[in-house]
Formats: sequence, structure tokens, C-alpha cells
Amino acid sequence: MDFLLSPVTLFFILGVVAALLGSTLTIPEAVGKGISLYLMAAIGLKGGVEVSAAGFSTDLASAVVAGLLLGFLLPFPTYFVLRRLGGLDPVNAAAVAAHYGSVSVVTYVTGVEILTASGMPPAGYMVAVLALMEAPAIVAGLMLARSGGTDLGIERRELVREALLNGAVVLLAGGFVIGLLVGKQGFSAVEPLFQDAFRGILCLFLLDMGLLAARRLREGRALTIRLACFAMLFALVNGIVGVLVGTVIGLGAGSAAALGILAGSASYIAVPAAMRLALPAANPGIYLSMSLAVTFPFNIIVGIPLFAHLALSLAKLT
Amino acid sequence: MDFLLSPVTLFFILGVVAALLGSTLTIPEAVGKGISLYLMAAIGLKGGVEVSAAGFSTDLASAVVAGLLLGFLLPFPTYFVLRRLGGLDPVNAAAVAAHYGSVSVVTYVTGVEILTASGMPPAGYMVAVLALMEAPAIVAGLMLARSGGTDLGIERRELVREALLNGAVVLLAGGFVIGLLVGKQGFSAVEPLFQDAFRGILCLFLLDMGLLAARRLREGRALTIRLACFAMLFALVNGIVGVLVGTVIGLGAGSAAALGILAGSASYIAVPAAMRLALPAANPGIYLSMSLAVTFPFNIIVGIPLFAHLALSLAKLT
Amino acid sequence: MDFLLSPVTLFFILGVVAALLGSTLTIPEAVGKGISLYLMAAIGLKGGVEVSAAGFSTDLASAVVAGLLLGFLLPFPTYFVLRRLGGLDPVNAAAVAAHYGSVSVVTYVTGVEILTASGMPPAGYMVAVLALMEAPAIVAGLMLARSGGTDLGIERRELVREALLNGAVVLLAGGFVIGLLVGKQGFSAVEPLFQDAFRGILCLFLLDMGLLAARRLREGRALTIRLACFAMLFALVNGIVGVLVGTVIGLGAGSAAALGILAGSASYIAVPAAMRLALPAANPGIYLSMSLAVTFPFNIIVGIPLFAHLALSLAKLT
Amino acid sequence: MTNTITRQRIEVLVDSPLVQRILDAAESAGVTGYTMLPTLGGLGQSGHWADDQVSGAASKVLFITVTNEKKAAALIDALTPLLESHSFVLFRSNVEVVRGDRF
Amino acid sequence: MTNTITRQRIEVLVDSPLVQRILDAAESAGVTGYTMLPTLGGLGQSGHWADDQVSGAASKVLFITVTNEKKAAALIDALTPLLESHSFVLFRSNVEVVRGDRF
Amino acid sequence: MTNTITRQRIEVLVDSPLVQRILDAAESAGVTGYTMLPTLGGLGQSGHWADDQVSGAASKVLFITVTNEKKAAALIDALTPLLESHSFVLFRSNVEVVRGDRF
Ligand SMILES: Nc1ncnc2c1ncn2[C@@H]1O[C@H](COP(=O)(O)O)[C@@H](O)[C@H]1O
Ligand SMILES: Nc1ncnc2c1ncn2[C@@H]1O[C@H](COP(=O)(O)O)[C@@H](O)[C@H]1O
Ligand SMILES: Nc1ncnc2c1ncn2[C@@H]1O[C@H](COP(=O)(O)O)[C@@H](O)[C@H]1O
Ligand code: NA
Ligand code: NA
Ligand code: NA
Repeated sequence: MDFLLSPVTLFFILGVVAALLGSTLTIPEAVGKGISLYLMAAIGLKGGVEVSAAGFSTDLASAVVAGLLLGFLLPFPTYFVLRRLGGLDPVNAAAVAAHYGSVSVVTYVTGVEILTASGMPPAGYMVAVLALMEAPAIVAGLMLARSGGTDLGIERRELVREALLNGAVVLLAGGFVIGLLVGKQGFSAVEPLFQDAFRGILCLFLLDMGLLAARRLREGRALTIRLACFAMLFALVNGIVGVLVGTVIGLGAGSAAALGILAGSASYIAVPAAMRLALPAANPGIYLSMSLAVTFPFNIIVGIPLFAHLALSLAKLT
Repeated sequence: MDFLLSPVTLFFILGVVAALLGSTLTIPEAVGKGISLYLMAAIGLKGGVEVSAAGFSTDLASAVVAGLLLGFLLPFPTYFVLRRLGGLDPVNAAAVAAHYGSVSVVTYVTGVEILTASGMPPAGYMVAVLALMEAPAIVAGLMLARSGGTDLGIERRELVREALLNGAVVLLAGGFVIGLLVGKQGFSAVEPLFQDAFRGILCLFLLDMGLLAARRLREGRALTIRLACFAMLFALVNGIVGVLVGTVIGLGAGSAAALGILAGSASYIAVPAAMRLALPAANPGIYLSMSLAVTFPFNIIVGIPLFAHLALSLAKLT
Repeated sequence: MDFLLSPVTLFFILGVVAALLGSTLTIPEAVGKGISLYLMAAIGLKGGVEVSAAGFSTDLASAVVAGLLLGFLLPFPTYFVLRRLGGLDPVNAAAVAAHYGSVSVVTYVTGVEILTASGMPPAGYMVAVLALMEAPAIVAGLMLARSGGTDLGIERRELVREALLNGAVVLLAGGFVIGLLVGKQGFSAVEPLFQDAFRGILCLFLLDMGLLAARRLREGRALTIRLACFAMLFALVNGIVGVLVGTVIGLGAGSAAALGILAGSASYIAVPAAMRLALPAANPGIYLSMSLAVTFPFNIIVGIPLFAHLALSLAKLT
Repeated sequence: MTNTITRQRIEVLVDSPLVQRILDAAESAGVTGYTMLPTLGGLGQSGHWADDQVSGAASKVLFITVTNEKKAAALIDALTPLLESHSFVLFRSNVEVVRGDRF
Repeated sequence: MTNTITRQRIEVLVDSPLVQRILDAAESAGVTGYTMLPTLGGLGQSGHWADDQVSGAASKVLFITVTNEKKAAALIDALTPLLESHSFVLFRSNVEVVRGDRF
Repeated sequence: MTNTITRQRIEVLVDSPLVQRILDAAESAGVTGYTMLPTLGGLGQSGHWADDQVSGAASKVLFITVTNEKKAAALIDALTPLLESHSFVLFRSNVEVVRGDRF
């Protein structure tokens, strides 16, 4: 359990505890946004540099295909469960389902830290999978909403922009391409900021996320206990599915764990904005609380080590 | 006098000069707040790591007790002087007194830089003293105000939150605990941000503080010359008392100087917010101007080197 | 052309592409301003440290005189062209002319990166030239406006403050003086932030500038094709004049190229604010679009390598 | 004394991702000027919100326009269907302006 | 044309650390919706202030609520004692709203 | 019930670098209190603007003062010549205040 003793996890716990105790500590919004942009650029860059060193491979291609399929397909069972057992109406169920098909960049980043510290770093190309998994779930969610009878409040042009050109995707994919182009040597000039300072900055961001998650939990009247349980269940089941798929398609233990982390995580950056636009009748109190206040902390504390453990055990089996 | 030639001090002077000349230079508020959160997390972490290496000691315990007592007791003579000689009414005198019992994180941080550069670094546990000294003065100030006949505009629950759970205390204490837990080895992963970049970021923060202090001095109509003199006197006397107490209880020269710096400094983060809540009738123009526009620069330029010198001389005597 | 493969340039291109595609990616304003302040402090500091190592020289004096003269004189032909061929009224022509006499800090910084990577770093004193070139063009522009019959909406005191005490000048000049005072040794304490992290932070800033420039280009209804062509022409001609002057007065190839970059660049920080104050009738849509949306990207992609090449060729000739 | 003319001020509180909806409605109503202010947070039927989201999806913007009676009515008519479905909040009040022909 | 109903708009300028005071008063007056805007600075009897404090203690927030006459009066009554002691500033004006039953 | 008195609210939208112009006019008109709010962007005759400039030259501030009829008229008179040349926008409306002698 010594991952709990990494500064990254401890700062997250500090944020949660501070908010639960009612501290007035807050990170200015602009600073939080700035840090999250930095993290996305850095993770994109580093992934690209690694791929430029390792070269393209069939693993890369199968990971990308698996990620796209998972992102598109996972919302369907999620929607089904939320409708039948979660008591949500079609619009809210579709909006939540889209969140669980998509991914959380910070969960991924934290996972990479922990996997790397445990000697099982995922491959660099998983960053490309991360960037590509942002979008398909949005499409799936909107298909579900439309099948449920909802008029979409968005035009196709706008939707493409939100799904493919939101800040997270642009920075991840753009950073990845830049990393590919400049390689290890070009990267060395920016290494002090994008590599050396990375873990410290991640600490500060997780402090902020801990504050936000716990505050939302305190205030989230829209979040029922039943929905909170589903928020954990989805993380668990989707994550395990991700690890299994990763192992079956032959990824290494680190990359399979990373695919599990991606599948098990829920978006709280790109998808909420897209849902606000396309499904304005869905209640942000539900989807933001589930993804940010329950699934995110659950993955940081329980999900990541679990998926890592599972991937390792499966790798030993095969 | 070569401490005046450290970049940290020079950036502070640059800020003061720019503001006095009427420059429009301003650091965005969110950035200033972000930097101050970083500084508090970093100083807490580093203190914790040092204590985890050095172990707990009786020195630590006596420093903590001395700090708590100083924080609680110093407001009383301060209040008395302000009432009798400063011409302040009870509410304002109590509010100002609370500021002088409490501490300034940035003064402490700057002091540590200068003490370390002079070869007399304070012990890591002084960070714990710093965190603990934020609160008692608030209690003392409110006792004084109530004895002066003021109804407090605050409930006990709110007061505890402001005194013990404000951002500064949470970050200092939380960082300290994290540092204790992860130790030197865990710290190494975040060292580039929290150690290597520290001094540079402190330069930018002192630039901002210089701008704020000098602007407040220019605009501070509530600040009379008499009050400005008292703001320096309190820094001087409280600081000397702190150094003496530190020496008497057997702290090393660096830690005794640090206790002096803490005693001589006045809060401008945690206490103003608490006073605005509990003593809304007190004029922020008075207490913010005294602590931020007079005592803070006085300590940076005069107080810190003086207390360092005094602590060193006393250490040689004994 | 491998300067196009530096991360710095690639992040700029990423910003431009993202904005042209309609991405919603934005860097919070406070973060962008914070980074630009950091860049100015860092470049000032580093210049001062270099001069403190190299000592004062006649080159320094002639570069300063050349810079001041260029800054003051270049607005006159610019104004003339804009009046006769650009179709601008006197107020707008004068405002634009002031921008082209003044300088762009970020263009300079990017230029230094590229020159240094190409083995022709400019001398440290060029930072002093940069700081001094902010102001004279403002004076020239206002003289032109007054000669064109415009009442200035500003008092002399305010004008001096805007021209000599704006944030850019204060940080560049203040950082320079601090660098001079502390020298290489004093600088080492802040090197991780101001030197090592510099290039990475510059990447993020250029990403922001790319977004801003391309968005302004998209929205800039005030920007005619004719004005856009002039915005490139001025960059080209002024830049070449700068390189020639630099070579003639005997600067090394790197410094001559840097003088060209300064002469060819147009301000979008200090001068717009001064013009808004002194010539409120001038349309910001014109001068901001020309300098930020056309001249800035033109210089990053075309101007800098061209002036570098020219300076190198001229240096080989002599 | 300077002459002033009465115009109508329409204020709409709108989620950041949906601002374009308002701008489109304003354009279709013939409104030619507006200003947007940032907000910090609030309370309504859908609960508390505060602009502390990393996502920006929960932040809101206050759209303000001053315009003549006809355009104001057209704008309100264009927005009314969105009020309920998008949980916008809309206020109208009277203001006096100088240079009334601009508004 | 969409029907509108007249309601009262109460605005209170309040120090950030004291916002909870207003929210409590609003709740006790039965107010069910409000919005808060950030501010930059100002001038009053206690002098200039500007939101440039590291402390945040000197910053202020503009609280806005639109409500019916009865609740508005109750809110003003609840706040009046605080106006002097806490140096709040309060304005009341009329606005028209769509969906008047909400306010 | 608390007594309120009618006063005038003047709002001016002004470019950040030109704020001092308004403050000077306010002082000359005898205005003793005001508050300034930040803005995000807008549209007017001179096109779109948004506060995303590194320069700050394109950002605007909303100046608000509540004052009596005489001072309001004096302020408007002082500002009218600037409205056109500096492209300021000015609104006047009525508000009611408690403690009317302060405004
Ligand atoms: N009566 C009101 N006065 C001021 N703001 C309101 C009011 N009602 C709602 N709002 C704002 O509009 C937002 C959305 O309202 P609602 O759709 O009721 O949740 C709230 O979060 C508030 O910020
Ligand atoms: N007449 C006014 N118009 C607008 N804002 C005001 C006015 N009077 C006071 N304020 C605001 O309220 C704050 C506190 O006022 P005071 O208690 O008079 O210092 C001031 O700093 C201003 O921001
Ligand atoms: N009718 C209006 N309603 C609200 N704000 C306006 C209006 N007209 C202009 N503005 C604001 O004033 C700024 C300057 O206006 P203008 O001088 O027309 O470009 C615009 O960019 C808007 O922010
Ligand atoms: Na997922
Ligand atoms: Na003290
Ligand atoms: Na130039």
C-alpha cells in the first residue's frame, strides 16, 4: 500500500480532508485551469517523445482500436443500468453514460505516476489512446439520448468542435505530435519544466482536485447514495473490462493497466461541457458529482492500484 | 549587508520602487494567490522532511510551547500600547494586536533564505511553530475586543474554522505532515518544484509584495505617522523578545533568529480575514496598512538581519 | 529550416492551428499575464548577469544609441506609408506607426532562443536595448498624431508613466539591474526557475500567443488585406534596416540579428495601452490586429530566421 | 443638461458553454451591442453552483444588452423557449441612455 | 409577446469573508435564488479598496437577488442592522421577469 | 419596514487604461462612492472585444455609482464629451437605497 505514501496521493488526501473539515482553502480557478493545461501538454509531449524513440508498432494500433471501441461501447451498458436500476430519465442517463465512456486525464496521469513507481510504466502510445478516447463516448451518449426521444440542442458543427477540438484533446494530441517531431533531443531543452517539475505540479493539482471533489460531495444534493454506488461500480467494472481487453490484445502489464484506468475513469472536463451544450436539460449536479466526487477519488485510492494488481497477475498467468 | 544583494531582497525592492514611482506593473491576483499557496506547501513539506530526517526532539517541544505562548501573549502589551499611546479605540486596537501576535509566512520564508545563506539555517521544526502561531493571537485579539465591550460578529464554529482551518494553516501543517510521512526519499520526486524552483518563485512573490506594500503605503489614508512608528516598534520589540526567548530555551542561533522573525512579523493573510468576520467594525485600512505596508518591509530590510545578528551574538555569549 | 522543429515554434503553430480550426482551448488570462511577467523578469535578469560577466563595452553604447534612434525614427516612414498608401487617417496611422517603432518582448525572446540554438547568441546587453526601445516610438507616434491635428487625451505625467514605467519596461530594466548586481553567482540560486524552466514556459506562452493571434485574425473585421500586407512589409523592411545598422556599427552577427528582430517587431503590450490613453480615437482593432495577428506570427515563422541568415551573411562579407 | 432617452436593459444569466445560443438570439433580434460579465456562483432551483470547476462547464456568464422596446421584445420572445429547457434566468428593466440612436 | 411580471432586485456589496452573513439573511427571508458577481475595487467612506490582497480580506462580492416585494422587504429588514456595522451597501430596484412564479 | 430613498445609478463601461478619466470626472462631480466590476467581452460599433489580451489594452471595466440627482447630472455632463471620442457607454437608472444621506 505504499502508493498511498507518495506525495501525489497524499496531497489529494490533504485536499479531501481540508474540504471535509470545512477549510476555506481554495486554489484560484485560473491557476487550477493553468495547471491542468500544463499537465495535458506535458503528458502529450512525453508520450510523443517515447513513441518517437520506440517507433510505431502493432501494439500501438491494437491499443488505439481497443480504446476507441471501449470508449464508444461502454456507454451502452452504463445507460441501460442507469435507466433500469439507477432511476434516471433518458436524458440524464445518456449524459452520465457519456461521462463513463470518456476518460479522465488526471486519473490517467496519476495512474502513470503510480505504475511507473511500481516498475510497470505504460507505453508512450497510451497517450494517443487517451486523446482518442475523449470523443467517441460523446457520440454514443448523444445517440442514446436521441433514441430516448431527446432533441439535441446542438448542431453537428458545434458537436464536432466540442468532441474533437476541446482543449484537452488539442493539447494531448498536439503535444503528442510535437513530441513525435522533436524526439528525445528536442525534448531535452524543455525537460526541466515538462519532466522534472511534473510530479510537483501534479501534487498541487491533486490538492485542488481533492478540494473540488470533497466540496462537491458535501454540497451535491443531486447525488443519491444509489447513484454514488453506481459511480463506483462503473469505475470497477469498466476498469476490469479495460484491463482484460488490454491483456487479451497482448499489451504489456503496464499498458493493460493503463487501458483499465482509462476505461474505468470518467470525464469531468471535456464531456460536461459537451453535455451542457447538447443536452442542456440534463442536470450537471448529477453527472459532475458522480464523475468528480465519487469516481475520481475512488479511482485514485482504489481503482488504480487494483487495476495495476490485476494487470500484473494476468501478465504472470500468460 | 550583502543580504541586500540577494535576488530575493532585490526583487522586493524593485516592487517597492516601481510602485512608489507610479508604475502600472501588477501581478494578476490569481497568480499572486497561487504563488503564496505554493510557498506555503513547499515550506511545510521541506520542514516535515527535515524533521523526518532529524527526528523529534525536546528542542522541538520547547520551540512549539514558546511559539504558542508568544503568539497568545504578545497581543496584550500591543493592545495596551495602542490604546494608551496609539489613540486607537478598543475594536481597532484589538484587531491590530491580533495581527502582531500572529505571523507572516513570507517574512518567515524570506528569513529562512537569508539565515541559510548566512550559514545559520533554522531547524525544520520551526515550520510547525510557524503553523501553530497563526491561531492563538486570533483568540487573544478577540478576548481583548470582548473585554473592551465589543460584541463579536462570529460564531464559535466559524471562528475555529478561520483560526485553525484557513488556507495557510492547512497547507503549512498538511505539507509538514506529508513531508514527515514521505521523508527525504519520497521528497526527491518533487524536489525540482518544491526545492530547486523555490527561490526563484519567492523572488516573483516578493516583487508582488513590494508592489502591494508600497501601493498601500501611498493610498493608506488611515495610516498615521504615529501608527507607522508603532508598526516598526512592535516588529522590533516583539522580534527581540522572540530571539531572547529562543536563546533562553536553548534553541540554536538559526532557530532562535527564526523565532524572533516569527514573533516580530505580523499576519496579513489569515488574521485579516478572521478580523473581518469577527470584528467587522474594525477598519481594515488600519491593520492591513500597519502589517503589510510598514511591518513587512521593515522586517525584510531591517528586522531579519537584525534578529539574525542578535541571535548569533547571543549564541556566542553562551 | 530545423528551427521550425523546435518545441517553441511548434507550440506556437499548435496554437495557431487550434484557433483556426475553432478549438475552444484558452489559457486563462491571469496565467497568460503571469507567464509574460515571468518571461520579462527572466530575460532582464539573464541579460544583466551576462553584462556583469562581460563588462561594459563600446558595443553596448553603440547598440543602445542605435536602438533608441531606430525606435524613434522608424515610425516616421511607417506613418507616411500608412497615410499615403494604407488609406489610414492621421490618428490611426500615428497609432500604428508607434507600434512598429516599439518592440515585442516575446518576438525578441523567441529570437534569442533560435539564435542561440543556431550558435549565434546575441550579447547580453541587447536586453537593455530591448527595454529602452519600448518608449521612444510612443513619443514619435504622439508627435505624428499632433502634427496631424489630433488633441492628445493625455497629460505629460501620465504619458511618462505609460512610456517609461509600464510593467514591461520595469521588469526588463529592473531584472537587468538585479542581474548586474548579483552576477553569475547570485543568479545560480534562482537559475532553476529563470534559466532551466525558461524554454518550457516559453512554449506555453507561445501556445497562448498562437491562439490569440489566430483568433484576432479570424475576428479582425478592421484588418483589411492591404493593411495585413503592410504589417508584413514593415516587419521585413524595419528588420532588414535593423540588421544593416547593427552590422554597420560593428555588432556581432547574433547581436545584429537581434537588433533586426527588435526593429522588425511591433509592440502589443506597452504601446496599445499608451495609445488607448493618448489617442482614444484610434481603433484598437487596427493596431492590435496588425501587430499581434500579422506581424508577430510573420516574425516568428519568417522574420527571425531571415534576419539571422542576413546577419550571418553580412558578417561573413565583412 | 444632457438629454437622455429611455431604453430597455435585458440581462440573461447563461452557462458558459451556451453563451453562443444567446448571441445568436441577440443577433436574430437585431441587437447590435452587448457586454458580458463574469460571475462567481449562485443558487437556484437546480441547486448551488460555483465557478470552481476545472471543466468550466458549471460556470455562468451575465449577458447584458441595452436596446429599444421592439428589439427587447423580440429578444425575450426568442429566449423564452430556452429559459426553461436551458435554465437561463432573464431580467428586464428600464435605463436611460445618452446618444439614444445607438441603442 | 411574452408576459413579464414585476419583481424587486436587491443588490448588496459585501466583503468576501462576510458573504455567509448575507446568504443566511437571504435564507431567513425566504429567498430561493441569487447570483454573485466579482468586483475589482471601489471607493466609499472607509476609503479605497482593491482586490489585490494576498489575504482576500479586502475583496468584495456583489450579491444579486430578484424576488417578490414581501421577501425583498424581509431581506432589507434583516440586513439593515448590518449595513452600518459591517459597511455593506444595498440597492433596490424594479425588474421584470418571465416565469414570475419562480422569483 | 426599513425606509428607502430613491437615488440614481450611473453605470459606465470604460477601457481599463482610461478608468482614471472616469474617476476624475466622478470626483469633479462630487461623487463620493463607486464600485468597479470586471467584464469578459462584448460587441459594439467598434466590433467585438474580449479580455484575452496580454496587453490589457482591450479590456474594459464597469464603473457603477449611486448618487443623488444633482451629482448624477453633473457626472453625465462631465462624461458626455468623452462618450463619443473614447467610445464609453453610459446608462442611468433609478435605485432605492437605505441610509440615503450617504449617497
Ligand atoms: N431569483 C434569483 N435571483 C438572482 N439569480 C437567480 C435567481 N434565481 C436563479 N438565479 C440564478 O440562476 C441560476 C440558475 O437558476 P435555476 O435554473 O433556478 O437553478 C442560479 O444558480 C442563480 O445563479
Ligand atoms: N455611492 C456608491 N455607489 C457605488 N458603490 C458604493 C457607493 N458607496 C459605497 N460604495 C461601495 O461600497 C464600499 C463600502 O462603502 P463604505 O462603507 O462607504 O466604505 C465602497 O468601497 C464602494 O465599493
Ligand atoms: N447596447 C449595448 N448594450 C450593452 N453593451 C453595449 C451596448 N453597446 C455597446 N456596448 C458595450 O460598449 C462597448 C463599446 O461600444 P462601441 O463604442 O459601440 O464599440 C461594446 O464593446 C460593448 O461591450
Ligand atoms: Na471511461
Ligand atoms: Na508576530
Ligand atoms: Na519595431
